[in-house]
Amino acid sequence: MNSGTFTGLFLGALIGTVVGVGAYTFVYAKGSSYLTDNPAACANCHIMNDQYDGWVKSSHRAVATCNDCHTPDGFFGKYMTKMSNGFWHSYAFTTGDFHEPIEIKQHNRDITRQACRKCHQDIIEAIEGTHAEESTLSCLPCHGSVGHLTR
Amino acid sequence: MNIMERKQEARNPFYRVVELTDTTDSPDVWGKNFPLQYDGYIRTVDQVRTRYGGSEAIQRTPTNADPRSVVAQSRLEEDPRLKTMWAGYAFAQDFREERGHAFMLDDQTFTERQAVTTQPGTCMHCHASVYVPYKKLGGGDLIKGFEAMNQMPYTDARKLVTHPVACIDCHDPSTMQLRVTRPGFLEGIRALKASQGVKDYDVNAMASRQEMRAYVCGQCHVEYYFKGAEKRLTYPWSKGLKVENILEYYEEIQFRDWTHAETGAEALKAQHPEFEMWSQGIHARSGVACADCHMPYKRVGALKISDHHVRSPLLNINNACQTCHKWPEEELKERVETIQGRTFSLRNTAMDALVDLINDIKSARTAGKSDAQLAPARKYQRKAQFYLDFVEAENSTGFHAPQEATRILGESINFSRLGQVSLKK
Amino acid sequence: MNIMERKQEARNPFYRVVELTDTTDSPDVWGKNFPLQYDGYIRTVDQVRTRYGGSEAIQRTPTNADPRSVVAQSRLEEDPRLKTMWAGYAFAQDFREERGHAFMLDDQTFTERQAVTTQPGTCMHCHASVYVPYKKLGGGDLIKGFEAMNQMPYTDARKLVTHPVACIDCHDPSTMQLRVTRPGFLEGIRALKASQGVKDYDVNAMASRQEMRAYVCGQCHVEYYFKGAEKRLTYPWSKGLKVENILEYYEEIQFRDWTHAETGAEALKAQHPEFEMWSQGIHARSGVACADCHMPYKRVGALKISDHHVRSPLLNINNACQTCHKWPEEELKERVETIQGRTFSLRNTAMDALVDLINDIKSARTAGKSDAQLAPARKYQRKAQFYLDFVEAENSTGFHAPQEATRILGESINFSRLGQVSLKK
Ligand code: HEC
Ligand code: HEC
Ligand code: HEC
Ligand code: HEC
Ligand code: HEC
Ligand code: HEC
Ligand code: HEC
Ligand code: HEC
Ligand code: HEC
Ligand code: HEC
Ligand code: HEC
Ligand code: HEC
Ligand code: HEC
Ligand code: HEC
Ligand SMILES: [Ca+2]
Ligand SMILES: [Ca+2]
Repeated sequence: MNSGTFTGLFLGALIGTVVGVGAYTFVYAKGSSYLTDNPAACANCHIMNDQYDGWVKSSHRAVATCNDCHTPDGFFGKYMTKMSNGFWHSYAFTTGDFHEPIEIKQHNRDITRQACRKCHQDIIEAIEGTHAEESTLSCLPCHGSVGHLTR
Repeated sequence: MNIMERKQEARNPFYRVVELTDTTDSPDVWGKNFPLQYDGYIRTVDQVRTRYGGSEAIQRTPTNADPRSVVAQSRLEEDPRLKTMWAGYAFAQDFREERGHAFMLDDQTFTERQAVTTQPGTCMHCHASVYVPYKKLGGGDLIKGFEAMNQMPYTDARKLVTHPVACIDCHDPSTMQLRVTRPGFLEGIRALKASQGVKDYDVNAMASRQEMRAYVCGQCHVEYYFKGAEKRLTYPWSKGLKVENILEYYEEIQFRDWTHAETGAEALKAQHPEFEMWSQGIHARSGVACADCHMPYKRVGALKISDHHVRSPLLNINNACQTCHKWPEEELKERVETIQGRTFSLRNTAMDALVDLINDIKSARTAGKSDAQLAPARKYQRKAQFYLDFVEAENSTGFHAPQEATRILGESINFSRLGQVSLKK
Repeated sequence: MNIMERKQEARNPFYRVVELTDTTDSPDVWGKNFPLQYDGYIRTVDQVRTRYGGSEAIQRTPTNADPRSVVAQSRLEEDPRLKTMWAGYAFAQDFREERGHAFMLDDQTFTERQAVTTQPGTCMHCHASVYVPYKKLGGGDLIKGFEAMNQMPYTDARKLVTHPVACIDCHDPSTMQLRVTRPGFLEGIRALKASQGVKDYDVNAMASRQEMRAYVCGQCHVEYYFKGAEKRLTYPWSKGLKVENILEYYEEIQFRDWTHAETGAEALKAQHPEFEMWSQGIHARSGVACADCHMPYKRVGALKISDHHVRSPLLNINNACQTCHKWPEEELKERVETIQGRTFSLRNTAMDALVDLINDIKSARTAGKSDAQLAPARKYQRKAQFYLDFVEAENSTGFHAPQEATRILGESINFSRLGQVSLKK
């Protein structure tokens, strides 16, 4: 947590000075929550409550946390994603300037699409068969609500 | 606004600055306790046009008879066939696109329809905040007051009301919970439930919260008629809500709204059956209420409140639709317009068919055919007119129940053309 | 089965026990590599009836002319009006409810329609595994083989095929990925895309995987006609997929399927436009393909596979619908039947209208009216017939595009009744 807050502060300050919203934002708005894996932390932002409440009721509550589905594999990718989301979402939250209901951006949607495969490679082996990366199925049309029944 | 305030909000939904009683009818007083809802409420004066809905602000020079400086566009000018369809009825005189709640009282008071007929006080039921006036008039008894006002001339009744629909018409001042205050709906829904085997249905005691989110709108957005000499406002639901059920109801009591000026047919006018049509659609079936789309939750800081700016959801797609449909706004708009486009094109086919029938009856009449000979054609006109009007007068241009709307239009076309055939026999 | 085995299965979903080449047409050989899919595939012999779909197994005593001991129920017996509608055309002789893929070759070979007309080899395109035979016949060239078989008499072509639609008709044997093997679709979709400004569309190179999950079905579940003396199988899509576009196409080339025996009208028969109708519906718009509902994934041990038992989704609601719609099975079934019920009732109104028109033209004819006098009525019959048939022949009873289906029926009713009126002039 501490190291998280620190890195958060550091990143926040860095970009903060550039866009004019200080590290204050990141810390106060608990953007550092992005750096933990505890779903409750995500809900530090009331704006994440719908997803959190949905997740608690979902089939995945016992098996997958937010970050399992919303960050890519590997330490580096994982923390870069957390930081950029952490900062930009804190920024958006503070300025209140974002589309509601929250729309997942393509970049994050792709991360989530891939996340399913981290755990379900086996069961989809047959249906994915020999398909090349670009023609793999998206699970979301049929299972988009497994994480949290938001829609 | 800074982060401090955002966090504050979450804890303080509202401050009770004034006491609200069952006789507090001015919305601005309620607004002191609920400024956010009030802000939305007063914005129903906005006029924005969508492809088939919303409304357009048309400037006019006020007169003594009609002091309004802005009205909505005339539907009669947009489609003159409506005049033929309603020939001899007040609607052929003046019929405009409906607009926001703020205008309901003025639009009713000053429509030219008032000039060509004398209306009863019954009209007030759906165009004014009548809850307090009804109770006053009834000496504390809502129904008595309702019955009394129904039998007054419109102009006298008009003097007893001041506000368009207001907070007290939908809310219990002590709990803020929704409640139905309109006798027309209280009795209409009871008759409907009885037909489904539910005895003595009391909507305020027995309806679920989600149902209430549609019922408060069903107080007014329904087909209706004035029953008997007492001009009692009645919703023709005792056989069901489908167009077939309602026509059967009117046939049984041999009701007619007017006699068609050009054909002599005893005709029926359908009026804004939004509640009836919605109830046939997939959204109603899925438990989606009027308020979900027309008063969606909107976030104000950390609070979620119901948007009291009641209007076309197409002007508010993100809150109205995207909570359930994760399609882009443009795509959702196109989906609606595709549905409305199909409805509108078949509605035009049906309109032409009806106008053809009316013209044929007219010429058959001038050619000296007897009433006996014209009887079948007139019966067909009556049916075709009611079915077509049931979709035409329904204000979603088919969206509330897409397939049902086109099914009804298909039957209407059949009636009109059969009427023409019957004359050629 | 224990966890060990499960894990086994998961790691190699299938064992390549045999080599599959581009000439391996027997499904049982493919089945050795893919037993799970094969098991589903062979179950298409099941006959179960749903409210409006599926099929019923009717026993019959085999004859030399028709050795089938089981057929599907006769649609002509279910609704004799169809005989009037198609009078003078082979369909008035024998028309049955369609059933599973396993029967496609026999049902085509032994339908009584074959007895009353001599059909070309073109028919084979959609009732047999023709990929290998086409290539053989064309000396390696699919299109050449297609053209050659089109011009053979049916009986000769029949000798060149052995299987109903098989694995190789939808799959590339080396990668198992989907591919379109049918010239009719290859050319049809190219014409359609061209009309949308996309040049030289090559479906196998340019379609997305999700599109392919519908296109492989669109190879056969479409409206079609035989073009010119070469009897080239053609999908009339160059103006679009809506009924208006397709009728316009046929009007332009002045095509007719047959001349109506009782009225002399030059009529058009619509055939199973599932692909066209689906493309007008909300599911297509939402990217939901045929395979999503008719071949949903099913779980087998530690794997999920596509259910190759292609059938009515109402016999498999849990896999076909419930991943996307969290409603109970009963509720989903009722939603479908509500849609189908509306379609069916308006279809009956449209059917009566058409039969009335046919009878009126008949009597006008016997009353000695000239062809010139009958011309307008016959034109209306042609249109009304095609529009009605476009919904009647579409096998989802409106589900694939509910509002579009009733819109089309509404227009059909208009044409039929206008035809009657035109005679009375
Ligand atoms: C600082 C407050 C805050 C916290 C804490 C927070 N979020 Fe968010 N989140 C937001 C806001 C605001 C948005 C909307 C951003 C936008 O749409 O531009 C958002 C959007 C998102 C999105 C979708 C939008 C996109 O950019 O694709 C995802 C996914 C998401 N958050 C996941 C998470 C996860 C996982 C956590 C916890 C690890 C979390 N959030 C914690 C405020 C927060
Ligand atoms: C961290 C690992 C993990 C991730 C990431 C994950 N899952 Fe799962 N998922 C599981 C486990 C474990 C189960 C079994 C849970 C149970 O049986 O209750 C499961 C169950 C399921 C089920 C069956 C239960 C249901 O809800 O129907 C589906 C479908 C599913 N996952 C789809 C997905 C999709 C789609 C994604 C990506 C958006 C995803 N999963 C991401 C681990 C994961
Ligand atoms: C076209 C719809 C569709 C798509 C796309 C899809 N699935 Fe499924 N999935 C299903 C259906 C239907 C079932 C239920 C199979 C059964 O229970 O027989 C299922 C079952 C599952 C299960 C097992 C659930 C259980 O009961 O344990 C998992 C896990 C799963 N899917 C994950 C995925 C993943 C990961 C993807 C993306 C690669 C995916 N699915 C794509 C329709 C789909
Ligand atoms: C099992 C996988 C999974 C888990 C666990 C999960 N999500 Fe999601 N999340 C998804 C999917 C799938 C989407 C939808 C992507 C799309 O619509 O294309 C999504 C979308 C979102 C969005 C964008 C808005 C929306 O609802 O579509 C937010 C915000 C979000 N998730 C936050 C969270 C938070 C916070 C948590 C933890 C409390 C969480 N998610 C847990 C899979 C998951
Ligand atoms: C699923 C969403 C949804 C529900 C539920 C719904 N509506 Fe609508 N309504 C719409 C849409 C979309 C339109 C079309 C608006 C337009 O054309 O601009 C519409 C149009 C209307 C209009 C005309 C509005 C205008 O701008 O002219 C009225 C009045 C109306 N609805 C009342 C109701 C009532 C009363 C109910 C409940 C009995 C209801 N609606 C339920 C979505 C909905
Ligand atoms: C007391 C009667 C009454 C009640 C209750 C009522 N309405 Fe209305 N509504 C009207 C009248 C009258 C108009 C037309 C006003 C005019 O044109 O001057 C109207 C107009 C509308 C319009 C059209 C706005 C436009 O721009 O065209 C919508 C949408 C609407 N109402 C929705 C609702 C919904 C949703 C509810 C319930 C939450 C509701 N109404 C409750 C009487 C009522
Ligand atoms: C059962 C409720 C109800 C009653 C009773 C009622 N109205 Fe309305 N009225 C509405 C609703 C809802 C609208 C908005 C929808 C529409 O215009 O179709 C409306 C719209 C109107 C409008 C604006 C649109 C137009 O038609 O030009 C006028 C004017 C009007 N009513 C006049 C009257 C008069 C006069 C009476 C009495 C004879 C009356 N109303 C009785 C519910 C009612
Ligand atoms: C035409 C009906 C109607 C009128 C008029 C109306 N409301 Fe509401 N109001 C609703 C509906 C519907 C809800 C949602 C209630 C629910 O979900 O239980 C609501 C909810 C509320 C709530 C609860 C918090 C929220 O926003 O959901 C408050 C407070 C409120 N209204 C205040 C007012 C005030 C103040 C006025 C007058 C200025 C007013 N209302 C006029 C229909 C109405
Ligand atoms: C509270 C949830 C909810 C809201 C709000 C909502 N819908 Fe829906 N909508 C549904 C459900 C549920 C269905 C039925 C299909 C299903 O079960 O997924 C549906 C179906 C539809 C369909 C397909 C039905 C058809 O006739 O083609 C369209 C289009 C649609 N909605 C558009 C809208 C639009 C536009 C709005 C906003 C004006 C809206 N919806 C608001 C839940 C909702
Ligand atoms: C969203 C689900 C869905 C999609 C997508 C879909 N269908 Fe259907 N289909 C149905 C349903 C439901 C029925 C009605 C079955 C019944 O009446 O028993 C049906 C009926 C049929 C029938 C008749 C089946 C019978 O039992 O008689 C055929 C053939 C058919 N569809 C082919 C197709 C083709 C080809 C496509 C794609 C071009 C397609 N369907 C897309 C759901 C779907
Ligand atoms: C080679 C042509 C061809 C292809 C490709 C094809 N079908 Fe068929 N299909 C037919 C024929 C022919 C029948 C009728 C068989 C009979 O009645 O003997 C049929 C029947 C059906 C039925 C009706 C089953 C019943 O019980 O009534 C369904 C459903 C169906 N097909 C769906 C599909 C789907 C989904 C696809 C793609 C995944 C597909 N078809 C691909 C030719 C084809
Ligand atoms: C473009 C593809 C296609 C062509 C070409 C085609 N069919 Fe079919 N046929 C189908 C499909 C799809 C079905 C199942 C749907 C239906 O029956 O409506 C079917 C069903 C049938 C059936 C069973 C139902 C019935 O009508 O009794 C018979 C028999 C049949 N076809 C005979 C023929 C004959 C004979 C020809 C040639 C003149 C022919 N087919 C050409 C696609 C085709
Ligand atoms: C009418 C078309 C059609 C026929 C015939 C057909 N398949 Fe398929 N098959 C499909 C579709 C559609 C898919 C899903 C492919 C995708 O999602 O990319 C599929 C998928 C598969 C897969 C991939 C794994 C899976 O289950 O999704 C295998 C293996 C397969 N089929 C084997 C066979 C075999 C073996 C046969 C013959 C016994 C056969 N298929 C006949 C349409 C067909
Ligand atoms: C892969 C996802 C998916 C599958 C599988 C699917 N649907 Fe849908 N369905 C949708 C979407 C998306 C809509 C459009 C409404 C929306 O956007 O939520 C819809 C809309 C509907 C509607 C409302 C449209 C109308 O015309 O009233 C019905 C009813 C429906 N589906 C029934 C079914 C049935 C029955 C099945 C199975 C045979 C099925 N669906 C399979 C995704 C799906
Ligand atoms: Ca309006
Ligand atoms: Ca069938």
